Amino acid sequence: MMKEMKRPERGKSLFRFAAPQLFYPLAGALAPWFAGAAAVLTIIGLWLAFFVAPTDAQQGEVYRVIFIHVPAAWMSMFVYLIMAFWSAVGLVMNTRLSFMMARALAPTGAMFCVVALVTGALWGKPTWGAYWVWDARLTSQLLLLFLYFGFMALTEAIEDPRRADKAGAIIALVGAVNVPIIYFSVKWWNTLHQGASVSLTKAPSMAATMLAGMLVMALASWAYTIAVTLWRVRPLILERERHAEWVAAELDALEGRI
Amino acid sequence: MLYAADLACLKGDRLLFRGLSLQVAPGAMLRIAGPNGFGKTSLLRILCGLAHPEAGEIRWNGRSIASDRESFHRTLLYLGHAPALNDLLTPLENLRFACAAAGDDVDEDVCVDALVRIGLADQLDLPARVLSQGQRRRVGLARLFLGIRRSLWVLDEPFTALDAAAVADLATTLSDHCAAGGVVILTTHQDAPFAVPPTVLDLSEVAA
Amino acid sequence: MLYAADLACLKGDRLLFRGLSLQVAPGAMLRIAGPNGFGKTSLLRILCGLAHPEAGEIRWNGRSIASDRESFHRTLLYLGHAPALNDLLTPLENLRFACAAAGDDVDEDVCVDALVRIGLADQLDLPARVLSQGQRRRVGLARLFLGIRRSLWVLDEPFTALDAAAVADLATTLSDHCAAGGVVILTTHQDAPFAVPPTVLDLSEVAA
Amino acid sequence: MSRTLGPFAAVLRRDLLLAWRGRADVLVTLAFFVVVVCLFPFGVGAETNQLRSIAPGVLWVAALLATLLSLHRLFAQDHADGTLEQLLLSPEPTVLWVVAKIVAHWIATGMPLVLVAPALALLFDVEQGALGVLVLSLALGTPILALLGAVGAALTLGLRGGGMLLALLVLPLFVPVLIFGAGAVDSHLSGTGADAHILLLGGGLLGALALAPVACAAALRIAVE
Amino acid sequence: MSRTLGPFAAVLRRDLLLAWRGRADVLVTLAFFVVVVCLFPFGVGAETNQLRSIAPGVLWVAALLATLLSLHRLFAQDHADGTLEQLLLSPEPTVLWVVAKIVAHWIATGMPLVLVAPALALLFDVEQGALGVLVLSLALGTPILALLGAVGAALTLGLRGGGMLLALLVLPLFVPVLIFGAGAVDSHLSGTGADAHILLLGGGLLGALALAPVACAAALRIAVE
Amino acid sequence: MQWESWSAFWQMGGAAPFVWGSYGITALLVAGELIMVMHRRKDALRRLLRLRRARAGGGSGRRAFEEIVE
Ligand code: HEM
Ligand SMILES: Nc1ncnc2c1ncn2[C@@H]1O[C@H](COP(=O)(O)OP(=O)(O)OP(=O)(O)O)[C@@H](O)[C@H]1O
Ligand SMILES: Nc1ncnc2c1ncn2[C@@H]1O[C@H](COP(=O)(O)OP(=O)(O)OP(=O)(O)O)[C@@H](O)[C@H]1O
Ligand SMILES: [Mg+2]
Ligand SMILES: [Mg+2]
Repeated sequence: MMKEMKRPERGKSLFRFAAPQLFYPLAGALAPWFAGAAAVLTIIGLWLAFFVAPTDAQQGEVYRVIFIHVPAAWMSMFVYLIMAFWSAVGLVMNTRLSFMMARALAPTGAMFCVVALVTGALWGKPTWGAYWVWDARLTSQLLLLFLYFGFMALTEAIEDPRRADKAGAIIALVGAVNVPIIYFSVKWWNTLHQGASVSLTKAPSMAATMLAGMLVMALASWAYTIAVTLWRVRPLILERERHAEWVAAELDALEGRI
Repeated sequence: MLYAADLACLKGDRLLFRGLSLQVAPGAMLRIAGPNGFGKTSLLRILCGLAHPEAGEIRWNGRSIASDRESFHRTLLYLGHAPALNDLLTPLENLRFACAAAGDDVDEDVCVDALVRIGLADQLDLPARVLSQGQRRRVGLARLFLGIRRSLWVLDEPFTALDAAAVADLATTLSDHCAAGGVVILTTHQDAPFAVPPTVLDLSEVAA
Repeated sequence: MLYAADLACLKGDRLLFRGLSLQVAPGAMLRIAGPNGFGKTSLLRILCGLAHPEAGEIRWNGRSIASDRESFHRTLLYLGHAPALNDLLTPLENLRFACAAAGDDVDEDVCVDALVRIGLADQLDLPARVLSQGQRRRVGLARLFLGIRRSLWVLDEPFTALDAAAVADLATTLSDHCAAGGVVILTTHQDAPFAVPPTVLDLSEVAA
Repeated sequence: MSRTLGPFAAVLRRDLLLAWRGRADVLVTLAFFVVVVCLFPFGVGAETNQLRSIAPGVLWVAALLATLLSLHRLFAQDHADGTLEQLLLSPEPTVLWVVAKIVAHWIATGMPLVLVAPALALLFDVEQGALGVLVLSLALGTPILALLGAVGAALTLGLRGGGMLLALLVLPLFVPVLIFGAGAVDSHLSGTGADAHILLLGGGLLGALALAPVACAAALRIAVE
Repeated sequence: MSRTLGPFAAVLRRDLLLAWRGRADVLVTLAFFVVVVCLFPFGVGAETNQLRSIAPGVLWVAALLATLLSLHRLFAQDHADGTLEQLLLSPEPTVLWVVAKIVAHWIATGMPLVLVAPALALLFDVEQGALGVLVLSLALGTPILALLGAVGAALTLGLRGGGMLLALLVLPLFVPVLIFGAGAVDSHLSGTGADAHILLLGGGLLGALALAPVACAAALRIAVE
Repeated sequence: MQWESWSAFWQMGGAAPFVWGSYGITALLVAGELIMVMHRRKDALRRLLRLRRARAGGGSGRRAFEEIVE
């Protein structure tokens, strides 16, 4: 009775790929395609960014940072949401794979967070005259980075994988509940203390080509994230499932190649 | 009646046991034996529901303990390796708290009697911090002397640090509990003078 | 030759013992016996110089240990109730550090051999945190198996948590140490198969 | 009723007794708060106007740090000595005694901070009318900190570097509380009125009270496994 | 020679190994520092000029708190697991390995703070010329904090509420360091030149190095009894 | 084409350090992440293979990796 409950039926259910041994080869097959897509999109995006998009009337050329800055900022937030989603799925359905996905996503999310911060800082120096101001948007991005670090530090510090999974899932969910609270509180805090002396100087009407470049770069980031996550989750699956038969077969195939 | 089927326990890279099944009827005493590090403590924690087995299931009176945690824990008394003593509280306060936390309603006098009975008459209001090893152990064990009706006792090395007289006393109490229809599951490396020698489950024979 | 005269130990308002004298000659084994809480641990700590007696003095080879701490501690090996293990380090790292900290220069291979000998071959590179109770105990005891020439061994309940085979093994090692002219002072509530039964100092007879 | 409240009352009573017995602890949390606040003039310089303008912030940050530091003790002792295992084996719902522990902890560490804060504010020459708002904001805010912190404490139980890891985990969560708490005093001082801030803090308290104990109970169960 | 250095080297090596093995710990001390610094703007408001003027003070206070928090770990683990007893039974002088422990502790926790401080100073828009002085003052000051703190850690070893008691004991001792450290940066910024402050910090370091280990060793001996 | 010459392109209207710095750091971070992913993968596989060999090599026979009856 219990046994059947633990293992969902391998029928045509939606959760078919929740079985690690099915997902492992699927991930291996898909990752290169997404990586390829990411490369192609990046090239197109960079071409749009540097050779098609016009010089900005107010900011001059500095604005070209936007083509990585904004996609990175978007990604860093999306990735956290997806992480929280997988965590919730893991806690509710008790599927190991969901936890692994959450853990595989975190470093990439943190990486995008850093990219947004660094590019923002480098953009800020010439436009605002300072690498950093305590603007609401910047600050909530910084706190998001701490949330990522907290998640990663916690899951790293716990050795028992089952405990690490669940503890990470709890903190990811608590964080996700807090992200909007943090965002709005920070926004309010800032506007309370000082007017809009520093706000993002948006180009009045963003040229269509600029928008196109940004969107293409955003798509590239998506493809990149998916590819890297799939690559990262594969060895995680093997380590977790190492006592299962299919892993032994998989390792047999690898023997000699590593 | 405690029934466990097909249990497996994996720690890190090491499979401690698998396919382990056991069954303990009312009135029986089961001793989990085996050399150091063969998984006795791990097994007890799994049987209590504190840890989850890698595989297998456990039933108490026919119902899975995972699905019916509350009523299982209402009949369980587990004493682990750590004696669950707070160093700032006296033995009496510690004992009363342990009972209240477990949901038992126990009178102060009954607690005092149990502590005196177990040989802590002089230490009733010392903070637990200054007690000797054996005395600390005794405070934890005092819950067994309260006459509370919890039928399943799970004890991890209860004789550790006790002197010979205390070992004999405890062995008698355990035997009595079984005689009254209770169940005792314990581990120990020491011999103790039980009224009826316990059934032994040797993990070195089950070992994966 | 360890010689102690007229020792007294006061804990809180309880006088554990007074006027206690003892003398242990090379090649002898002394077992401090007594019920729980009679001051065995307290006595051992006083003999090691970790605690100061209320009255009395202790001499090692004729010199007061208080005035000549260094050379006394160069011949002393004390294993207390706590096994002195760091949870993050492996048994091997723990053992090597214990030796280095004590001022002994011990080869890595010798340490590995001692650990394998004591039954931790499979646990050499696990963090100590995951070891079982008995395995933790064994890491601490491994210092006795290194063949280091420290003549005075003071051991507080060394047999706790060990399985029967390990108890026998340790008992032999202790007997051998005495046979080679060393001194062993220990406490234990368990019986162990010593080659020569140790002299017993029963604190319940000395008790104040 | 009284049956189910058993563990709740037992834990509450015991934890308060422990706080009383180890009252040095409680005093010292308070002392920490006081000392941190008093350190600031040394670090920042003693100019009265500047000090007055940063006072609400400094008081709130100090209260937050003091709470944070006392948090790792919330479950650590019980974890180490095996009491936590015993509590988890209790047949009654875990959430109950988790709340009891948090309440006891707040009474022992949070409440004294709230009571002493006005005195410190006077040292920084904060206008007396704002003291009420300060106390109210702390009284609503510190329980939120305790509730959120308890989740972090449960998650990091028994880990190496636990105390610091705890800090990393919960500080981002504490930020909104800090913003509204310090903001309440500031906006009172600037004449805007602190009602909105106080309401938000109250709402936050209710939210935290509803969610945090559940997360905390789940985390504890995972931690002892 | 190498004989006497035995325990020194052994303790140093082991403690650095432990720091490495539990490197999460080290990173997290750092994270704490960063987070505390970043909290301030939320408390006191985001006005750049005000932030810039309190920046050296805030950085120094945060470094001080981070050091303080990591201190209780200095001997606690060794005390709990019996290693301290074994070390005290070592025939070699206690002072030796006490210094080794403090050095290892500073390398693992103090040094990262020193290295990361300039980056944080940039967040507060501190003038780039002052960064060197900031680093120098921290590099001289944090070892003093570690040395003084070690005495406090030894004195409060195993006491209930140890962490907080420790804070209370050592914070008054830390104040002069804080004053000279933050003062160095401030006086550089105001054009007075930081030499006098730096010299005083250097002298303090030598003094602490000479006295603190002895006091610490004595305190440890008392603590285990 | 926006640029009068390649040097104008590289100068980015005087904002070269900021623009190229941004792109450069991003490229470094991405490359670092990819290297780390590959590295982790190699590590994990090596570890698994080593453990498997250890089991194949006999040993105490009490080591894990016999599959568990699920
Ligand atoms: C460290 C500094 C910075 C950080 C952390 C940062 C963060 C962010 C974030 C999180 C977003 C996405 C927000 C959203 O979609 O709602 C964003 C978008 C944006 N940022 Fe930044 N930013 C920084 C500096 C700058 C600077 C200096 C500029 C230009 C002067 C800038 C211009 C923009 C623009 C134009 C957008 C897109 C606006 C939109 O989608 O509405 N950012 N940034
Ligand atoms: N992460 C891990 N990797 C490998 N082995 C592990 C890991 N964690 C625990 N173990 C092993 O699992 C076993 C746990 O045993 P447990 O504590 O249940 O033993 P026990 O039978 O109670 O022993 P004792 O008699 O010493 O109390 C130990 O052998 C330990 O070395
Ligand atoms: N402050 C105090 N007031 C009264 N009694 C105290 C105080 N501190 C310690 N004691 C008593 O001193 C004794 C210490 O004994 P010690 O630990 O040496 O015993 P032991 O013989 O080693 O016992 P065990 O066999 O249990 O290990 C205990 O009986 C303890 O209750
Ligand atoms: Mg055990
Ligand atoms: Mg003893």
